[in-house]
Amino acid sequence: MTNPKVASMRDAIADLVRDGDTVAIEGFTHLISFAAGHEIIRQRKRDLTLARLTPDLIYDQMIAAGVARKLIFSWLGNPGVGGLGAIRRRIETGDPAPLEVEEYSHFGMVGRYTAGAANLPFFPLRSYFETDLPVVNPLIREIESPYGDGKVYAVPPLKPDVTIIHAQRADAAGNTQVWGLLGCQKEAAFAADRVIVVVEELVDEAVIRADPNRTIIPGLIVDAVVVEPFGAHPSYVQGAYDRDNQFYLDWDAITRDEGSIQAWLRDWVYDLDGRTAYVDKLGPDRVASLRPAAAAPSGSVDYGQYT
Amino acid sequence: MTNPKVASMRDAIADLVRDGDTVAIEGFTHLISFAAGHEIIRQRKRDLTLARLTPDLIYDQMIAAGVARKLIFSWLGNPGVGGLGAIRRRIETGDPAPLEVEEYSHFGMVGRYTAGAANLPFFPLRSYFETDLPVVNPLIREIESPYGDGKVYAVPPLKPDVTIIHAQRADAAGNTQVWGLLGCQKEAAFAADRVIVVVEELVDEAVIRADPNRTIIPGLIVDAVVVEPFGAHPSYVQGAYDRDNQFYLDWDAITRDEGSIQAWLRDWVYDLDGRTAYVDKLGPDRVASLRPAAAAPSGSVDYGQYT
Amino acid sequence: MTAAVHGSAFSKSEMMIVAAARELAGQRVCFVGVGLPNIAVNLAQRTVAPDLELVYEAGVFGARPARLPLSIGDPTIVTGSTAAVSMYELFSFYLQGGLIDVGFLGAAQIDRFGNINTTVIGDYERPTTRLPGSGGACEIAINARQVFVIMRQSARSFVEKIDFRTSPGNLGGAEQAERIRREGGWLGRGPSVVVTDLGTWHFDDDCEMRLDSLHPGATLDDVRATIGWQPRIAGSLASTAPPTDAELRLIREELDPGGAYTR
Amino acid sequence: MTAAVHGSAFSKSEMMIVAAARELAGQRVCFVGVGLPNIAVNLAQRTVAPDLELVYEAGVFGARPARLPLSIGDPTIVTGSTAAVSMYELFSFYLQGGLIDVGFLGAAQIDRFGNINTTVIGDYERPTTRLPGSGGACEIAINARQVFVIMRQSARSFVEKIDFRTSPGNLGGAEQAERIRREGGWLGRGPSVVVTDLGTWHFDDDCEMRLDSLHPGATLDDVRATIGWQPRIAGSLASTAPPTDAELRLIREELDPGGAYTR
Repeated sequence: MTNPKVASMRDAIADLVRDGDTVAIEGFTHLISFAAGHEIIRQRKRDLTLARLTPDLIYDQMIAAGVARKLIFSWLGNPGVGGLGAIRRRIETGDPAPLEVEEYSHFGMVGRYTAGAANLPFFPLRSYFETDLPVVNPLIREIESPYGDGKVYAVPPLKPDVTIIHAQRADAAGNTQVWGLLGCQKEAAFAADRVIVVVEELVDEAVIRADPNRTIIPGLIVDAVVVEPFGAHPSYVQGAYDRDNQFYLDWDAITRDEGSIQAWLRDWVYDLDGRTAYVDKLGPDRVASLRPAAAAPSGSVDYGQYT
Repeated sequence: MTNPKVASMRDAIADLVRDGDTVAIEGFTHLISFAAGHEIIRQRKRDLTLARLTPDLIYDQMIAAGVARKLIFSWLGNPGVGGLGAIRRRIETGDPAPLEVEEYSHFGMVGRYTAGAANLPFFPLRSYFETDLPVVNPLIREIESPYGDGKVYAVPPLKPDVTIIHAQRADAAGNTQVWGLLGCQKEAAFAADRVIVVVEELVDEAVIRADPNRTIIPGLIVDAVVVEPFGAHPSYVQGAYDRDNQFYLDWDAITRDEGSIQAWLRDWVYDLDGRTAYVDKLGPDRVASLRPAAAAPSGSVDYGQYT
Repeated sequence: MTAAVHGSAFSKSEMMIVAAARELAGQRVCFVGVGLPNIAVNLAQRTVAPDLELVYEAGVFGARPARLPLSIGDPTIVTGSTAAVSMYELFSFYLQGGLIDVGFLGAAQIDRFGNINTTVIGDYERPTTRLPGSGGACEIAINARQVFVIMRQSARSFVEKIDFRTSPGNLGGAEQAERIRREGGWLGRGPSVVVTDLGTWHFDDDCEMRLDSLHPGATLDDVRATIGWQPRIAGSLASTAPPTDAELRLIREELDPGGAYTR
Repeated sequence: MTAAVHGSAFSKSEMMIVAAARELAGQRVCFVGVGLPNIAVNLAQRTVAPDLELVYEAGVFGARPARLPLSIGDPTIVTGSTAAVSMYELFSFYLQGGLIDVGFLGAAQIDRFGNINTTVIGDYERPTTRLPGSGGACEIAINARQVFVIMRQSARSFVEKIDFRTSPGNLGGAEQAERIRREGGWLGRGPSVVVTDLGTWHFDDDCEMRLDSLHPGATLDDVRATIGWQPRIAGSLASTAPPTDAELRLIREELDPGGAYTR
């Protein structure tokens, strides 16, 4: 391709994420770009609106670091473990500053990205009936079916300024392939004005074109491709490394105390210059312990040459 | 699985397609189940409502055979070649009987299946503005955004009684995988009350589970799995055989005359007892000529064993 | 919570998980929530419901996890599953489309009609405790054919009035719930089972919770002391059969060897 | 149609295809329709627009067909493409989402403002001629950033009033079209090019079609004889450069060796 998009994480975040932006780092448990979140912290971006179904540890860290003024989400927790202390304190006590929240359900968030990606003024769904969610969030609105068969609810489009996703592989043009959990990365990327794709591996265009059904995002909408192996840790990459459940358990203690979070951020974010240093600090044993026990190959299918 | 679904085409059509049903044989150019359509003709089903984006040769044949009273569609033609004579005569002259039509655009049809699959009362889309389509089809209706930013159009859900699709492979439980063009088979299947999957190859469950991202339809919604190699001819199956373009060109002459269509139906449908006889009649040379020139393997990806 | 005991003895959490798993006998497709529901459905798949298809909101149908996943997005739920799909597809076609027989939910607060709060304790704008929120719970409550709830009982969780309605249960009772479900075209018929550390509850014809079975070791006094309303007790109150050795072995050796859920 | 001629001579259809392909210079993403648009965009990709990304409504992005596909769902458009996606995704995110620079349409009837009929000739309920209908055309016309039309000119096709409006063009002219597009939030700015077998038309400020270039061998009399209104002719009417040998070779040897489109 004529316009190479391959960039360092530092350059990609510096060029594409601006103070005040609405940023979505998406990936449901799988493929969460902690590397991008940490670079946003290091570059001390400010006043961001952070959107994500599950804020997870990455937004707890970013919000503790003071990058955000607002959170748009649907499930706030450390899955299977407990809470997110930095975010909870901001909400419960306004300490150190109030955090504006805009809250949906999972399907509502997926619908918001979908409407954003499809340039629709709303997304209809059968949810929210008889709940308090539309009471506290007036953007969740009833809509009457034009066929006289009742009402459903609508959510408005969400169009992030920047969507950041992690993937197994992309080519230099940004054509991106993912396997395993797909979450709503596709919708969040198509909805965004700018897209950063972070990958485990940069591959030749021919690898992508060999299996076009595996492509979830076309290079057409991608602004930067960042090659950052292990960039999703402590989240995981199907086939490459496991979720670091121990880190999720450890975070439960760290997040309970503002001081311990800030110490963690200093040790693992501010004092490191990037993901390579982070992986070094993690150490080869920890990294090795997260590799899958064995391969589980998909097998190959035949598209056929038609000439 | 406890309930084997593997059936002959004859039994599947006899058991699952009833006179008066709304039937969708879906597949956009790719994977059109001509074998199922021919069996419906042979069993002399009547008063069907046939739904399909592109009625194509298969519905021209079925409508010539008198199985249908109504057609729901978005593009009526022999792609790249010409018209569909049997359908056109029914519409233009009402001969031999009037054919009721309900007409959308492609996206409108996709939206109808999507709303059916998602149990939504309508699907919103940015189409139909300033066209005559809503004038002639009052089911295409305006809907006001609840956010005060204007109107879009809506189409109503389409829930076929039976959806029939062709696929490269499925297991005995009906878990179905497709590669190449995906069309709107997924939406049409999820929208349907009953689903028949016709496959080139029945595979072990382990083949499906090795690549779960390739699955487009879960066995959960499948009522019958019919193994019918070459069952999509003259349509095609990516990687297995080519579109028989010569047949599409030949049809242009056949369809111009009611007598020649009926003769064709006699020779290729009524006088044959199933797809094996059809393939035999086609002959090994014709079949061989449609095989891809060479393989084009997708390559394998690794999901990893996590134990 | 009691400390875990030895031999064929068992903890209250283990009893709760076993009781919940048994309720899944005969069910076909279950939507799995994070935490206790996760271990209960995995136990059911290994015992009373071998054909149970597990649907994870992360986008997996037909999961056969080789280990108990800590989160509902663990890689072990994907490898070897029948289908891995986008969340759009999962919520649209599987859940909203009506294919889920049982949606399994946890709760921070529940009322006598099975309405659930997982959002906040206290005022929404400045809560005493900010809870996780809905996630997929409110759409599960509306669209799954029936809802099972699993949660520990306490005076703070079984309350006369929940602070926030995250997921609708039987609303204000049978008449209202049935009318609204009918008029709204809901596919779900709402909560049908609540399993706690003390007993198993179902719902009466008027849609109020009724204690049908008391777990071994629990008393009606325990039940009354951990509930914010006058509980309805079945005339033919049963005693829950204690966990079998096989059930305990599965929990302790396969599903939760670290005791994260069963301490 | 003229019979094909030899040497560096060419048919009217070949000229039309070449002129349409050249209009794609500088364009990035093109939505390919069946028939003549298909061959024109494939020629453009091999000549003036090597980076042109072909989007087929069948669900393919970044196609590099090894042969000219007869239908827009041919297997050759899939093998080696960048992405093969569902039609839902293609129409929702690529087209309606605003990623298509040029939508390429054919037409049975067109009026002076570029409004298009591909549905019926005559009355809708009992038409003289039943045409294919919209397919994706009406959403392409509304959502593609601009629309190119390729069609042969005749008194039956270039008409004062189309029998059915399948795809909106510039409606009743600039004022109305701009107001409706603005108020409706349309992403597209409507038709910008019409290439026929006689010449190349663009649209004036008032959104009426204007003949800017006459193909070799065609006369203004031919143009006037094949149009149902008083056509607007550019003051600086150009002569379309004839097809180059390279263009003709590509059409005849690679794209349409059977002459299906270029007879």
